[in-house]
Amino acid sequence: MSQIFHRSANTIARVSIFGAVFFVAGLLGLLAQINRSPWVTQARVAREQPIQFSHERHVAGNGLDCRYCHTSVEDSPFAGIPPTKTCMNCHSQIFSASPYLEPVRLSFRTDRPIAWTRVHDLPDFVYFNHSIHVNKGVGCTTCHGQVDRMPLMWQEQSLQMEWCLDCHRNPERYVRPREAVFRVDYVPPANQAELGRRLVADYHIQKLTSCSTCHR
Amino acid sequence: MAEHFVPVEDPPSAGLGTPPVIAPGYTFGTVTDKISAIVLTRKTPRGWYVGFGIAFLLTMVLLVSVSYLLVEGIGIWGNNQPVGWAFEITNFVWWIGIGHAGTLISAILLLLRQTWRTSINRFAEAMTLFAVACAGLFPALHTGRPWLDYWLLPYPNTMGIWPQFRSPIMWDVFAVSTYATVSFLFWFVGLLPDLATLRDRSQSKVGRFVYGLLAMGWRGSARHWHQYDTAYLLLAGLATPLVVSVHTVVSFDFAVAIVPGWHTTIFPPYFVAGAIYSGFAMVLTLAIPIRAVYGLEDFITTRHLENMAKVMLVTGLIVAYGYTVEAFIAWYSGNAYEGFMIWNRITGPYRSLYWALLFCNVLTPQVLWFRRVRKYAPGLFVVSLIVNVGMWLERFVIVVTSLHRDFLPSSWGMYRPTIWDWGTYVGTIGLFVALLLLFLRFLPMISIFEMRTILPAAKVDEDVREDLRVI
Amino acid sequence: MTPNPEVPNPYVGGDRSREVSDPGSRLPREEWWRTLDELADDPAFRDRLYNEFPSEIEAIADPVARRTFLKLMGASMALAGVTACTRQPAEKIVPYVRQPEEIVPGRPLFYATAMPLGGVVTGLLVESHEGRPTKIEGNPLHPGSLGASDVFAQAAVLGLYDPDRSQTLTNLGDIRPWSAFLGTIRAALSAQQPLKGAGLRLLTESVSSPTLAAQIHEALERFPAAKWHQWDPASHDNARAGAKLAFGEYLDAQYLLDGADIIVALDADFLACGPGALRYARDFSARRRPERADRMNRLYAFESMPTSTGSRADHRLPLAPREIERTAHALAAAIGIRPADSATALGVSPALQKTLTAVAKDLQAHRGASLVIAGDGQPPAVHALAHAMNDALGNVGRTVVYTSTVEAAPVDQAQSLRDLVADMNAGRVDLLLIVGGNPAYTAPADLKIADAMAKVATRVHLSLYDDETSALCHWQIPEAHFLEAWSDGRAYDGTVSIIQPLIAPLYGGKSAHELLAAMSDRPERSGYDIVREHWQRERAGGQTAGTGASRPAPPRPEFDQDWRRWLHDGVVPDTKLAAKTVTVRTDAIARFEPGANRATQSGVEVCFRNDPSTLDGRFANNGWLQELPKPISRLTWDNAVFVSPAMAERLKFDNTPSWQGGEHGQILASVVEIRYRGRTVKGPVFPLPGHPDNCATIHLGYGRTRAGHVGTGAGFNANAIRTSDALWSGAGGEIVTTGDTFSLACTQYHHLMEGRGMVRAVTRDEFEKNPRSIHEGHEEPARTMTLYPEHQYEGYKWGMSIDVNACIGCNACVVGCQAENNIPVIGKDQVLRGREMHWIRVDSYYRGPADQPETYFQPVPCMHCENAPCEPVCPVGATVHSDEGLNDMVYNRCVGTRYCSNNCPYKVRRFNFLLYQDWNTPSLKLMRNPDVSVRSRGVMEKCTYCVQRINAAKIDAEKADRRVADGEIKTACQQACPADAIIFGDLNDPKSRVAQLQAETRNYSLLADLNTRPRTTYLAAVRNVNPELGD
Amino acid sequence: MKARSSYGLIAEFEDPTALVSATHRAYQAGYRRMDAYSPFPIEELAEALGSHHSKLPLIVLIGGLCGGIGGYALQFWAATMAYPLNVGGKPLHSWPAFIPITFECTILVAALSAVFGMLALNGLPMPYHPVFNVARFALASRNRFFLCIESTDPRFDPDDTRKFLNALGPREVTSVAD
Repeated sequence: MSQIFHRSANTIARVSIFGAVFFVAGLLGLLAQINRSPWVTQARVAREQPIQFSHERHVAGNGLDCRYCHTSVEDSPFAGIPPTKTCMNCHSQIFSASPYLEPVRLSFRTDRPIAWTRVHDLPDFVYFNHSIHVNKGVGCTTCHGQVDRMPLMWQEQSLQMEWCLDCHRNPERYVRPREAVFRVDYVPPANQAELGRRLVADYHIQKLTSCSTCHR
Repeated sequence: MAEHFVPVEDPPSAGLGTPPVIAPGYTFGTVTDKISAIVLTRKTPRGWYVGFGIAFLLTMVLLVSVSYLLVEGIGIWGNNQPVGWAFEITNFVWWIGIGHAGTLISAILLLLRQTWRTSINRFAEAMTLFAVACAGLFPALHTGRPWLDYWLLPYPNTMGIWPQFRSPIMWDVFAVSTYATVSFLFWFVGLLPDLATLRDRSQSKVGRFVYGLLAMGWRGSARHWHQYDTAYLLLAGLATPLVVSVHTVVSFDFAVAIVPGWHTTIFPPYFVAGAIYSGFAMVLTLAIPIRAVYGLEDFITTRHLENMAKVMLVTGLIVAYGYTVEAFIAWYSGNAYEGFMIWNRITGPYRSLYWALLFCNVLTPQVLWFRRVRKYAPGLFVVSLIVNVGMWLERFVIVVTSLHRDFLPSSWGMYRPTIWDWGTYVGTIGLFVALLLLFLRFLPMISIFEMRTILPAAKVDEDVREDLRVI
Repeated sequence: MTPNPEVPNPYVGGDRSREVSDPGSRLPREEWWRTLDELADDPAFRDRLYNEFPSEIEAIADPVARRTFLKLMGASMALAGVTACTRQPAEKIVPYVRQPEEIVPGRPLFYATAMPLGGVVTGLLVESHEGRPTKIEGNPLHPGSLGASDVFAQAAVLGLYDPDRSQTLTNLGDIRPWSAFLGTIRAALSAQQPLKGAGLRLLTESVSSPTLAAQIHEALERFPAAKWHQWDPASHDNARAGAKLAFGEYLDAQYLLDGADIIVALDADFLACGPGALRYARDFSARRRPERADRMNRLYAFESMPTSTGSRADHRLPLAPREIERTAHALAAAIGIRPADSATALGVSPALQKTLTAVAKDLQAHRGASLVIAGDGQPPAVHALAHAMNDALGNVGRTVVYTSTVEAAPVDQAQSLRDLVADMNAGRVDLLLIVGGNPAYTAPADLKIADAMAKVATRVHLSLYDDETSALCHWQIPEAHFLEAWSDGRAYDGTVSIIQPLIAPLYGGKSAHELLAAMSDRPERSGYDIVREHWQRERAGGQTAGTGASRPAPPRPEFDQDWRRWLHDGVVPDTKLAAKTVTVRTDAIARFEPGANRATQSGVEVCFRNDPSTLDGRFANNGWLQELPKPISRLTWDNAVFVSPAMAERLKFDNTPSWQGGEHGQILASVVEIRYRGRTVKGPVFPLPGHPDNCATIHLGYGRTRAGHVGTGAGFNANAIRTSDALWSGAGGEIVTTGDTFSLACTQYHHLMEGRGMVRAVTRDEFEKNPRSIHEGHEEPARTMTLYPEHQYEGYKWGMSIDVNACIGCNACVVGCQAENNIPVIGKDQVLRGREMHWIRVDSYYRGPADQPETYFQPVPCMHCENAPCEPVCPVGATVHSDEGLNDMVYNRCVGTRYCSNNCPYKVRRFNFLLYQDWNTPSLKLMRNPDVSVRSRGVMEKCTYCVQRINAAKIDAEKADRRVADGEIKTACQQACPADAIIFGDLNDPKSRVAQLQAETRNYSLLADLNTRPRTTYLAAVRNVNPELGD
Repeated sequence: MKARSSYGLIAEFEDPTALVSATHRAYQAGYRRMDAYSPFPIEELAEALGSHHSKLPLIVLIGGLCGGIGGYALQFWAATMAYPLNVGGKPLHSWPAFIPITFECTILVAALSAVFGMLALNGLPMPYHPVFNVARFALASRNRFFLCIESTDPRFDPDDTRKFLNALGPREVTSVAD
């Protein structure tokens, strides 16, 4: 009988067996990473919009309050996207001839709404309610990030379930006083742990992790 | 440690009339040649092509059924409210049960030092693998959204949730996947020396390469044999409780539920016995034609057939006991739901199936009390077919007749299979046969090296053994 | 929505109208057979006929299905994408340009309006999401609703969005603009001007709208020779005629059930249908609480077809309609109104006579607190007798009041229609305006209305659907749905509601007001102006008719305020009709002879009834209603020939569960032929326990030929044998078997309790002696009998109590739930397989002999068991408990093993075996409740206790830093329930209604012996039997 | 054939007894780096080679324990710590329900340890081996029995060893190229 395999086959065989184990493990790890990456979550990816609307300009520059445009955030599940009328409140006076704002004026003239690209898009089976979060001391920037530094809006967080759960399990790490909810310059104090515990007690914040809290 | 490979004398009780486990006159060489020739040199019998053709067609039926299922949903089957499970789980349990014979023959009979297992264990193990593969298809496909089946695996996910480990379905996932893995390992380890034989005997370059790759360089070293024996024995020791646990877990799918007719403590032993029963029936169903087609009567002798018939008789009686106890407890417990359940089985709309299963599983195997039947291959073949059918009916009766009339009469209903139910079922039979035929064609269906060990020449002379003992 | 439109049902595939063989028509009997042969010669049809599994075969052979394949593959990938590593597709978000002030995006608004049906309106509150009406509830301020609603109101929202509605104005099938119609009608009217409208005919349904009535009167003033006819199959001719007999004028009777101790129903299903039924059910059930046994009323029902009312009766006697008439006479005799002629003279059996004596005694013992009610199916004489009995018993003014009619112009509608047909046949009609209704389908067969209509020069039909009548008309005008147009109407007691639209007409429909305006000199007026002007005038001092044409005076400022208040409240205050003092012509009534108006007394008596689901066929294209299991028979998607079990056995009619679906799906029924007054019709037979013998009931509203995708072809047309002289019943029928079999989709065929105590019932005597007697023979394991520590539920602990004693089985909860929770319609084929999707079902159970059983209804939603058997078996944790004890079902986590459903002893879980939801039809997307996930295929679903409502209320309470108050959360089923049988609330609050009800002795758990510890529990039934009659 | 290019010397025998006795004799003669090859397991052969003990059972035991503990720990952690949920009123730590999976994990890891342990201890896969250079070695998987004394054995001497082997009564003694 002669050799079927070359001497090197021994090494190749062992290396490939070990290699396969590491390869599969690596692949699974990579998959897990991809699932959490911006490529999937779209986090921190600025979206193209029909109008180059800058939160940075309006919030940091002009000092508008969140609620000037997102009017229903305190009463409704939905924070509200401003109607064209809201834009025109100011822009009928300032930059009223700017070519950038032509789509706004067109919308106002023709009564055709502006179709924005949705940035924070939860799956349809998730029911998020802005009003209760805002009322319980969850600040805008906690989830939406520093919108005052976003020339084009992006989604700050992954919006994945594990991210939601993190806060629902440990609200004391994130809540702030109600009066600071809409402050974009709010920085958690050094004693957040203590403050958080106190706010959780004061605001009767529950740790809601029942499925039907969000899924109905 | 490895004395189990040393041929054991027939037990004295076997008597003079007991045929041997291998016909006389064979040597290491002829045994090797005869078995490996099937794979390497002999012309593939025409029967193989015919069989494979039919099996392939049926596999295509499976493919079509499954594709349509994925496109349309479970609704193409006959399942409904209240019969949420029907054909698919019946088939699952049936296939898993069939698989049990292979593990039983290779593991339990090994531990019990039954040398007659040698010539049937290899293809019985292969049968196990293919049956488990067919079985596994059903739970995987029967979910409403099979593309999400991976949620049943515990892996860290972005949802932060884990499988619900109290569910018998999760137990199933672990039991069946463990069973499939261990069965494969057991089968593959057993094949290793025979792959080396094929490697060494193959005339073609491709054959030598492929078999060589699979044989991993096995060279029959005594040191290797020593580890090998240990591993094989350990695997047998692990597979034995495993095989019992698998059908126990399958029975838990039912026993843990509260449905009358399911919620029964007798299910685990009764299911395990039933599994062995149906498994042996399937081994006989396969062995009898195979040995005829390939002329293997010298290796699979009437001794084998008779022993398997005896196992069937015993497990058949256990199953019959199970039926009796089920009925008895239904009456004795005084539980109205249980009482109605049995009454409904006996007299309800599915009564003909219940009576048919009693005929198939209880009445028919009683002919095995007669030695003449046990030794008569065509007769055994018919009995084994009937038992196969009967065991399928048993699962159908358990699954469907329990569900179709459970607690609230307002929700009682009935189930009728659609062509897609049949297509999927028949398709898996096709897949099973196709895989089995491929196995027969490309791998040694009888363990060659183990056959060598049962030849008288395999014994080391007594004086040499004495010498060793001196050290 | 449309259940597999490409998969016609093999049996009902043919043109149903042809199955009616009318000797007088052009098609002789043989002709019909030939037609069927033709059908059978069609290879495709034959394939389907002999194919066991039609849907699958077709689905795979059909190119449509191949497209479905691609679509589904796409959908599956998208679905998989939500969870796997594929990104969500980018979505657009579209704000308003100018946001209406009252709208807060994301929060629903509620508007009061009202639904007209059968000449009365019922007040409603409609939930609107960003301008889309999505859910209808009763208006608590409305006397005819008190917050409750019926199946028709609940299903109206689907009617609104029905894609099969007529969407364009057509002339002979061509699409035309409204102006073209205006031109035609002007020309036609100018031609009529010199004739004073002698050739003009107006056919409406019963009109309770004061505005519409005023408009019609105005039109009739312009055309004095024109005629107004009314035909409304859902109306109440016999009651009207009975009132005329009794009082000499048309009057409406209103019952004050809260004051009635003893009630006798003569074929009257007053709890479930007819004007005021919701109110009556509420008042009735309020007096069925055994905890206040002294207040418990007692109901005797003599009825033919088993109804909701009969099932709630303490004594129910199944009698054919003609026997009920005799019974009414005998009862009148027993009370002393009639001469005490012998029982035999009236043809009343001694046993019945004995009962009647006891009933009469009971009635007389409760003078002024008793009540006799006659049903619409009974001839006017019986109504007159009922009035006379109430008068004699001193009930008038106490348990019954009489008012002038709610309808604007009550007439004998059968006669009205007959006159119209006669005029048309005589060629006296040039212009026929049909305002609503579908007379071509609903008119009795003997009128041959289609032939008569052919003689009219110009025929105009205003209707929601392009239906049978539209096909006979030149012009078809899409009608605005009541949720799309302004109108008004009166409740059963006369209270006026303004009907305000929730949405602009989806398909440019016109209201009756706008059509009538087109006939006036101001055709451009909008519905809003018309209605508002009418009321402005009314309030200004009732310068009514005649001045309508002139411009109204400028509105007074108070009117604006009033108007706003009316719209807000949904009722116009102080418009209830005043009670009238009446004199009953008792002497004349005493001289009536039973059966005087009946031509023959022999043969099988055939009864016609409006269908509980489709009514007269107007709701035939409403999938929610078609798929709604009818009370008691639990039949869906079809009507049937209901007979008594004894009769079915005698005539060897077959009716057995098939292998497909079985008792829970497909019932194979013999097809019988009813020969009645020279006409025949074929239909499947359905034996119903409690149905009187020698009598057959068939429901109208089926066998529609132009109903739409959903309704066309369902059932058979009973109108084909109905005659105008005996609208509701007539003897002389004959039923013969044809040897054919038909598949009926029935969601419950087994109504026996098998000794399992699902419904527990005792008599009032037994209950008073020992309230625990209810639970005798039923075991409930002690709460301590467990290895595991109990879960503690801090905070809220939701629970529900369902009163079996109160439930009338009206199904409002079922449709309410369907509307609230986006539950799909699956079609007959799927119901046949036993896969219906209702989250709450109303089981019915019988106790006692088959010819005279007690019937109980048991609504079964999810029990939300604390030891839920469904939960531990789910491998992915898709169903688990919430902290408040809800049995959460997480659709997006469900992989669909169906194990939970197998392990649910109550079988309340529902599985999406196929893609049941319509993901494509745009209008149906508007209809869905945005607060509830729309489930896709392969997912289990079930009752959530309306968790979306719980969460909304909790969030509101949390924001105000308070607890949710008792009664603040109403589940959809509870809110719809007219009988107040379903109560939901917090069990941790001992003062909550539900906690108090669950603390009552009558409280029991379904299948308590399984120790599932349901949060939904039941209150046992207590029957207030007359000790003299025994149980 | 030069000594350093030789793997060793191999002797071919006709039956198991001859091989066992030859191996025994070689062991007694002080050879240690040698191996015997047979077409089926011969229990006595391992003894003759002086190998009595296998570490495999210990590996399998450890594997099984790891599997079992790991399986239970996973379930315990997932049900009580990762996302505690009230499932049908059962306690979070429903230990009886966790047993089947614990058991299956035990078996799975133990079986994997047994197979991969065996392969590892045997140094498999090793598709290339010098003994395959001997043409007649193909019969080792059929009906012939071989004893190979490797050149790395301290007592190995090409000529002496060949003589020694020849004295054991083999069918043939061949040099094994490396």
